[in-house]
Amino acid sequence: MDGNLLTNLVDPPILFFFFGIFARLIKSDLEIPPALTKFFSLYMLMAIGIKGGSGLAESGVSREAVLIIISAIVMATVVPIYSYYILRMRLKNLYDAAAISATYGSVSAITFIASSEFISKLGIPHGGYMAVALVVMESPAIVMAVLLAGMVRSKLALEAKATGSKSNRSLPMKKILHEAFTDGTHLMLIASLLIGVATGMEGKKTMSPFTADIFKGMLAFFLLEMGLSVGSRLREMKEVGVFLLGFGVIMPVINSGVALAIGHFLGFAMGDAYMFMILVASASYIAVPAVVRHAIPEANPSLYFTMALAITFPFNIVFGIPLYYKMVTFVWGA
Amino acid sequence: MDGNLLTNLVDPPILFFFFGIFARLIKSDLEIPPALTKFFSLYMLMAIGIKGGSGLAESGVSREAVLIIISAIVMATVVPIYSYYILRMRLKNLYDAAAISATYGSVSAITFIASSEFISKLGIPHGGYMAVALVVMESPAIVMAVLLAGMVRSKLALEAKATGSKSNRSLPMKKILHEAFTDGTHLMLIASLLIGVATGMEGKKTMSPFTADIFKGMLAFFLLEMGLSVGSRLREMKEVGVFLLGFGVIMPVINSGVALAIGHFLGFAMGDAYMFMILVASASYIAVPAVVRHAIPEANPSLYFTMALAITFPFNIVFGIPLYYKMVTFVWGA
Amino acid sequence: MDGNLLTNLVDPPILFFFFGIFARLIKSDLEIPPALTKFFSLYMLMAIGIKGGSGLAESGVSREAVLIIISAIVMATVVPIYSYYILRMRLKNLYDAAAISATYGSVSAITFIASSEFISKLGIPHGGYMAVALVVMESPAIVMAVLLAGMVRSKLALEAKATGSKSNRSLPMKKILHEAFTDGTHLMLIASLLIGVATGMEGKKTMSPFTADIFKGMLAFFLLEMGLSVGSRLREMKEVGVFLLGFGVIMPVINSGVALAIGHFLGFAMGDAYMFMILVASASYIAVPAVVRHAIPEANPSLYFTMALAITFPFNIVFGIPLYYKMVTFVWGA
Amino acid sequence: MTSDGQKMKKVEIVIEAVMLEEIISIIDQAGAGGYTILPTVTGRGYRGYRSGFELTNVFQNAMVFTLVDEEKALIISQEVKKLIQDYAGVIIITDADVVWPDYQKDR
Amino acid sequence: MTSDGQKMKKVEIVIEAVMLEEIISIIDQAGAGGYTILPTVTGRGYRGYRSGFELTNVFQNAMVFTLVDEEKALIISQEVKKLIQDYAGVIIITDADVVWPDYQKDR
Amino acid sequence: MTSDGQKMKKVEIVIEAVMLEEIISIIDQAGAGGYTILPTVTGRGYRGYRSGFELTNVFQNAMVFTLVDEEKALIISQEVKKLIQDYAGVIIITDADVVWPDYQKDR
Ligand SMILES: Nc1ncnc2c1ncn2[C@@H]1O[C@H](COP(=O)(O)O)[C@@H](O)[C@H]1O
Ligand SMILES: Nc1ncnc2c1ncn2[C@@H]1O[C@H](COP(=O)(O)O)[C@@H](O)[C@H]1O
Ligand SMILES: Nc1ncnc2c1ncn2[C@@H]1O[C@H](COP(=O)(O)O)[C@@H](O)[C@H]1O
Ligand code: NA
Ligand code: NA
Ligand code: NA
Repeated sequence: MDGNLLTNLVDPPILFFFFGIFARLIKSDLEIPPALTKFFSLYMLMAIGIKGGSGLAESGVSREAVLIIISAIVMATVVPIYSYYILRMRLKNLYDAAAISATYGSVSAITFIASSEFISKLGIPHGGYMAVALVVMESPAIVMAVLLAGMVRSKLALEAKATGSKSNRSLPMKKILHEAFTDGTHLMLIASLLIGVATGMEGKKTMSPFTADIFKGMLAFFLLEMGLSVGSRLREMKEVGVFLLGFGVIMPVINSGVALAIGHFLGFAMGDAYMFMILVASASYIAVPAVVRHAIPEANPSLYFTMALAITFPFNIVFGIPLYYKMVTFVWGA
Repeated sequence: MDGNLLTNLVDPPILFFFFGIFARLIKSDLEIPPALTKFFSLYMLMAIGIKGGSGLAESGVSREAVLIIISAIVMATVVPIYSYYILRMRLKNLYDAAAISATYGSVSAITFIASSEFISKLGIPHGGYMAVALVVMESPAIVMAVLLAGMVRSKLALEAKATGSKSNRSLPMKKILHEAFTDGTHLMLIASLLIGVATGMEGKKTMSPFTADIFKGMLAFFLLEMGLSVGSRLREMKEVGVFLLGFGVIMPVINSGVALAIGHFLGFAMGDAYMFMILVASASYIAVPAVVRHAIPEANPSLYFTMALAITFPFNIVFGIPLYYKMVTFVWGA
Repeated sequence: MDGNLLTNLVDPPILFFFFGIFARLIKSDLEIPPALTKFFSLYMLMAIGIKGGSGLAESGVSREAVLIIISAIVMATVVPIYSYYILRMRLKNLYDAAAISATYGSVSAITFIASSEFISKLGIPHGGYMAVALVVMESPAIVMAVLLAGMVRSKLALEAKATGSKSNRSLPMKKILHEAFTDGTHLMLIASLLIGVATGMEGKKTMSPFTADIFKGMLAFFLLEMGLSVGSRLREMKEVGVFLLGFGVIMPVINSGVALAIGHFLGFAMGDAYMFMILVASASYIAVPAVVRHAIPEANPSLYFTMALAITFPFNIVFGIPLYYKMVTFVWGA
Repeated sequence: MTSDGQKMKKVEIVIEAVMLEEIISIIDQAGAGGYTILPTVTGRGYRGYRSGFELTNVFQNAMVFTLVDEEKALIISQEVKKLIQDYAGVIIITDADVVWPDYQKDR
Repeated sequence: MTSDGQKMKKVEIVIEAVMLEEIISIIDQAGAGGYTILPTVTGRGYRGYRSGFELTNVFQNAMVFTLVDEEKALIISQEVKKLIQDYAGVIIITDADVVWPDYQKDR
Repeated sequence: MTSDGQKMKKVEIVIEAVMLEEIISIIDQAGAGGYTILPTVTGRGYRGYRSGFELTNVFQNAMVFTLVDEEKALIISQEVKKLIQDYAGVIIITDADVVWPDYQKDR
C-alpha cells in the first residue's frame, strides 16, 4: 500500500480512536458520558441523512441508484446465510452462529462515514443513494438471523423432545420486526434522509454549520468513545477464540470481494462500488445487538458484539478502507 | 394561505418536530438523553439572550421598546384573569382553571424562536427588546395564578369550614416569588440578555459561531425532543376533553387578536407587533409547570402541561405562525 | 490598572462565570447536567491540545521550549515543598498541608485558557510548547505531595507507636503514579497534543470549526458551571478559615513572582513568561483532588478543593490575569 | 413495625435493561398497584460484569421494585424466574411496612 | 441479625422530584443523622405513569432513604404522609441492621 | 416468606464514589456471587452534604448492594467498616428472600 493510502490514519478523528483503545489498555479512567455518546450517535445519523438526502434531491433517482439499493437488500439477506453455514462448521452453539451472521449481514454507519471521508479526500464522488443503501441493509439481516435461529430451535426441539424444560422465550416475529424497524437510531437515519430529500440544497445549507462544519470534531469524540469501547472489549478476546477472530477479519474481505464482483457486473461507478463494498464488509455493533439480544436470547452477546466492534470495526478502519480501495482501483483501473 | 407561508414547515428543525411525534406514535424507542435536552434548552435561551441583548445595546431603548415591555407585562397579567373566568364556566376544579390560566398568560421561548426564524426569512426585522418582553412575561402570570388559587382556597375554606381535613399545603407567596424569579431557565435568559447588552456587537461576534451558526442544528435536536414529548402526551388527550382542547386552540387566536389590537393602537412596527402576538398567543410548558406544581398542588399537571405542550405549542407552530402573520399583514397592509 | 486590562472581564464567557456564582448565591436551581460538564472539560483539553500541538509542529522544538518545559517541571516540584513548609506553620493536620501543596504545585487548564485568550487579544503570542508545560506540571506536584504525606505518616507512626489503631489505608506509590498518569483528563490533553503534532496545520484546519470557532460558546457553558461550583463552595468558606483564605490569594502572587524571576533570568519571550507565571500561579481543582483523595485519605477535601476552586481560581480570573500582566510588562517593559 | 403502615412485600428485580418492558408487563399482569424503576444500575453476577458504559445497552442492567401482597409477590417472582433462566437478573423479596395516602387505603 | 449492627428503620420515600426538598427538610427536622438520594427514578402508581423523560421535572420521581430509630421513623412517615395526599409518592419502612464507623456509635 | 426464595442477607453500602472499586474488591474477596451498583446517589451524613454536582467525583456517593449468606455479610461489613473510618459511607443489612435461576441454586 502506498503512503497516500495511509493518510486515512493521520486524521484527528481516527487518531482519537486509537487513543481510546490505548487509554483503556493502560486502564485510564477516561470516559465519555453515556448521554453524550448517545447524542453523538444520533448526530452522526442526522449528518449522514441530511447529506445523502439532499444529494438525492439534487440528482434524482437514477437506474443505478435502484440497482444499488436492490443489491444492498440482496446482500443483507444473503450474507447472513452463507456466514451461518461457515460458522456452524466450527461453532457448537448454533444460536451464536445465527446471531453473528446477523451482525455481518448488517452495517456500521461509522465505517460508512470514515470511508466516505477517505474517498472524498481522494476526490472520488459517490451518490446520495448510498445513504439509502445504508438504511435498507440494517433490518433484513436481523430477519434472516431470526429465521435461522428459529430453524435451530425446531431442530433442537426435535432432538431433545421431552427433555426441553428450558422453554422458548424468544420474541414472536411480529414484535421483532417492530423492534427492527422502529429502533430509534434506524428511524433517525430514515427521517434525516427524508428531511434531506424534502428540504434539498436549501435545507443542507441551513444545517451545514452544524451537520458538516463541526462534523470532524463530533466524529473525533465519537471515535474516541468507540476506541474506549473496543479497548474494554479486547479483554474478552480470549472468549472469542482463534476461529472467530479469523472469521472477523477474513469475512469482511470475502464480503467486500463479493460486493466488488456485483458492482462490476452491474456497472456501478467506482465511488459507488467502493461504498457498496464498505457496506457489505462492515458489521453492526449498535442496532443488531440491541434487537438480537431479544430475538435470540440463547446467543452470547460477548461473542457477536465483541466481534463486530473489537475485531471487524478496527480491521476495516485500519486495513479495510485502503485495501478495498486497492481492490476497486485494480478492477476499475483508476 | 399562500404557499409562501407554508415554507415555515419545510424547514429541517420543524420537520424533526413532526418526526418526533411520529416516532412516539409508532412506539419507537428513540430518545434524546435528558441531560442533552436540558443543555439544548439552556443553549436556546443563551442564543435568544445574546442576540436580543446585543441588538438592544446597538439600538438603545426607544419609546416603542418601553411601550412594548409595559404592554407585555400588562398582557401577562390580564390574560390569566380572563382565561380563568372563561375556564370556570365549564371546569369543576377551580384550581385547574387557575393553573391553566398561568400557562396561557406566560410564554414559550421555542415558539418565539420559530416565529423569529419565520419572520426573519421574510425579511421583516424585530427589535432586540422583544427578548426583554419574553423575559418579563414569564413571571406575572404565575403570580396572578397563585392569587386566583388563593381566592379559590378561601372560598372553599368558607364553604367547607370544619370539613377541611386536607390542610392547605401550598407554598407561601414569598417562596413562590423566589422560585418564579430564580428558576434556572428564567435566570439563564436574563443573564444572557444582560451579557448581550454588556458586550454588544463585539460579544455577539465572538459568540455567534456557537449561538448563531450552529443554531439550526441544535434547534432541530430540541424540536425533535419536543416532538417526542408531544407524542407521549398525546395519549393523555382524552383526559383533557373537548372543552379544554377547544380552549387550547381558540385561546391563542383570541389572545393574538387582543395583542394585535394593542400593537396597532400603540403604533408598533409590524415585526414587533407580530412577535408580540406570538408571545401573547403562546403558552408555557417549562417554567410555569415547574413553579405551579408547588404553588397550586391541588391542580392536575396532566391538564395544564398537556394543553400547553401538546395542543397549543403544535397549533402555534403549524397554524398560528402563518395565521398571525396573515392577521398582522392584513392590518398593517404589507 | 487601566481600563484596557479590565476588558478581560467584559467577555461573555467570563461574565457567565460571575452569573454562575450569582445564581448559586440567590439559590437558583440552575444546573448544568454533569454529563455535559464532563464533556465540556474534555472538549477544552482537546482544543488546547490541538492548538498547542499543531503550533509545535509548525515551530519545531526550540532551545527556549526545552528551557520552559524543564522550568515547568522544576516549579511543579518545588512549589509543593515550600508551600508545605509555609502551611505547616499554622495547620495542625499535616496531611491537609501536604494535600493543599499538591493543588498549588499543579495547574488549572481553564485559567490557562482564559489567560491565553486575554493575551492573544492584546496581540502578544506564546509558543505551542506552553501546552506541553501545562501537561508536565500536572503530575510532579502529586508525587511530591504523596512523598510529604508519607513523611508525615512515618513521623506520626513513630510518635504514636502502639496507639495506632487507625491503620494506614493510603495507596502504594505505584498505584498513585498509575492514577496520576492515566487520569482521563490528563491523557486527553496529552493525546490531543500529540495528535496536534502529528496532524499539524492540516489537522488544525480540519478540526478548527469545532475546536476553535465554537470554542467561546463552549467555554461560556463551562465557566457557567465553574461559577455554579464556586458558588456552592462559597458556603464552606468558614471551614477554610482566614489563614488558608490568605494563602489562597497570596500564594499565587508569590508563585507568579518566582516564575517571573525565572522567566527573566532564562530570557523567555514576554508572552511565554506570562503564560509560565499563570501556570505556576494557578492551582488544580480537577486532576489533583481526584488522585489525592485516594493518595492522602487523611486530608480533608473540603479544604484543598475549596481553596483551589473557590478562592484561587476566581482570584486569578479577576485579579491575577491583569496583575501578572502588569508585572510582566513592568519587567519586560512593553 | 411502625403503626399505620400496611404489611406488604417489596419485590425488587435486577434485570438486563433490554428486558425491562417484559418485567413491567409481568408486574402489571399480576395486578400490582404500581412499581418504581431505577433506570441504570450496573453489576456483576453469574454472567460476569455488566458495566453499562458501552455503546449498546446490551450490557446494562435496570432495577425495578413493586410493593404487593404476598400472593402477588409469589406470582411475580415465579414469572420473572422463568425469564432469568436466559437473562441476567435476580429477584429480592423483603418485608416492608408501606404507608399510602388515606384515599388509597383500599389497595 | 449480624452481630455488630445497630437495629434501625430504613425509611424509603418515593416522591415527585419537585418535592424532594420538602422531604429532606422533614427528614432533617425529625433529627435524622442523614439520608441518601437516588435522584432520578421513574414509576407507575395511583397517579399513572411518571416517565421522567419530559421537558419538565413535574412528571419525574426521586427516591430518598434515611436510617433512623423507630420513633423518628414514625414522625417522618406521618409528616410525609400528609404531603402525599397532594403529591405522588409512597413510604416504605423496613427493618435494617446498620453498621456505622466506630466514632459515630452514639447515633 | 415467599416459598421458593433462599434466605439471604442484603448488604447495602453507600460510599464515596472514589472508593467504589475498593468496596467491590472487598465484596469479591468475601466470595459473594455478585453485586449491583447504583452509580450516582447523593446524600448527607456525618461528613455533611455530598452533592454529586461538582467538577470532581470526590464529593459524590455511589451505592452498591450484594446478596450473601450471613457469614459473608459479617466479613464484608467488618471490612467495609474499616474503610468508612476514613471515607464517608454506611452499611445497611436487611433480611431478604432471594430467587435465583434454577441452575444457580447452589450459591
Ligand atoms: N449476589 C448478588 N448480589 C447483588 N446483585 C446481584 C447478585 N447476583 C447478581 N446480581 C445482579 O443481577 C445481575 C444479573 O445477575 P446474573 O444473572 O447472576 O449475572 C448482575 O449484573 C447484578 O446486577
Ligand atoms: N405499588 C408500588 N410499588 C412500587 N412503587 C410504587 C407503587 N405505587 C407507587 N409507587 C411509586 O410511587 C410513585 C407515586 O405513586 P402514586 O402517588 O401512587 O402515583 C409512582 O410513580 C411509583 O414510582
Ligand atoms: N442516616 C442515614 N440515612 C441514610 N443515608 C445515610 C445516613 N447517614 C449517612 N448516609 C449516607 O452515607 C453517606 C456518607 O455518610 P457519612 O460518612 O456519615 O457522611 C451520606 O452522604 C449518605 O448518602
Ligand atoms: Na455487512
Ligand atoms: Na401567552
Ligand atoms: Na501551580
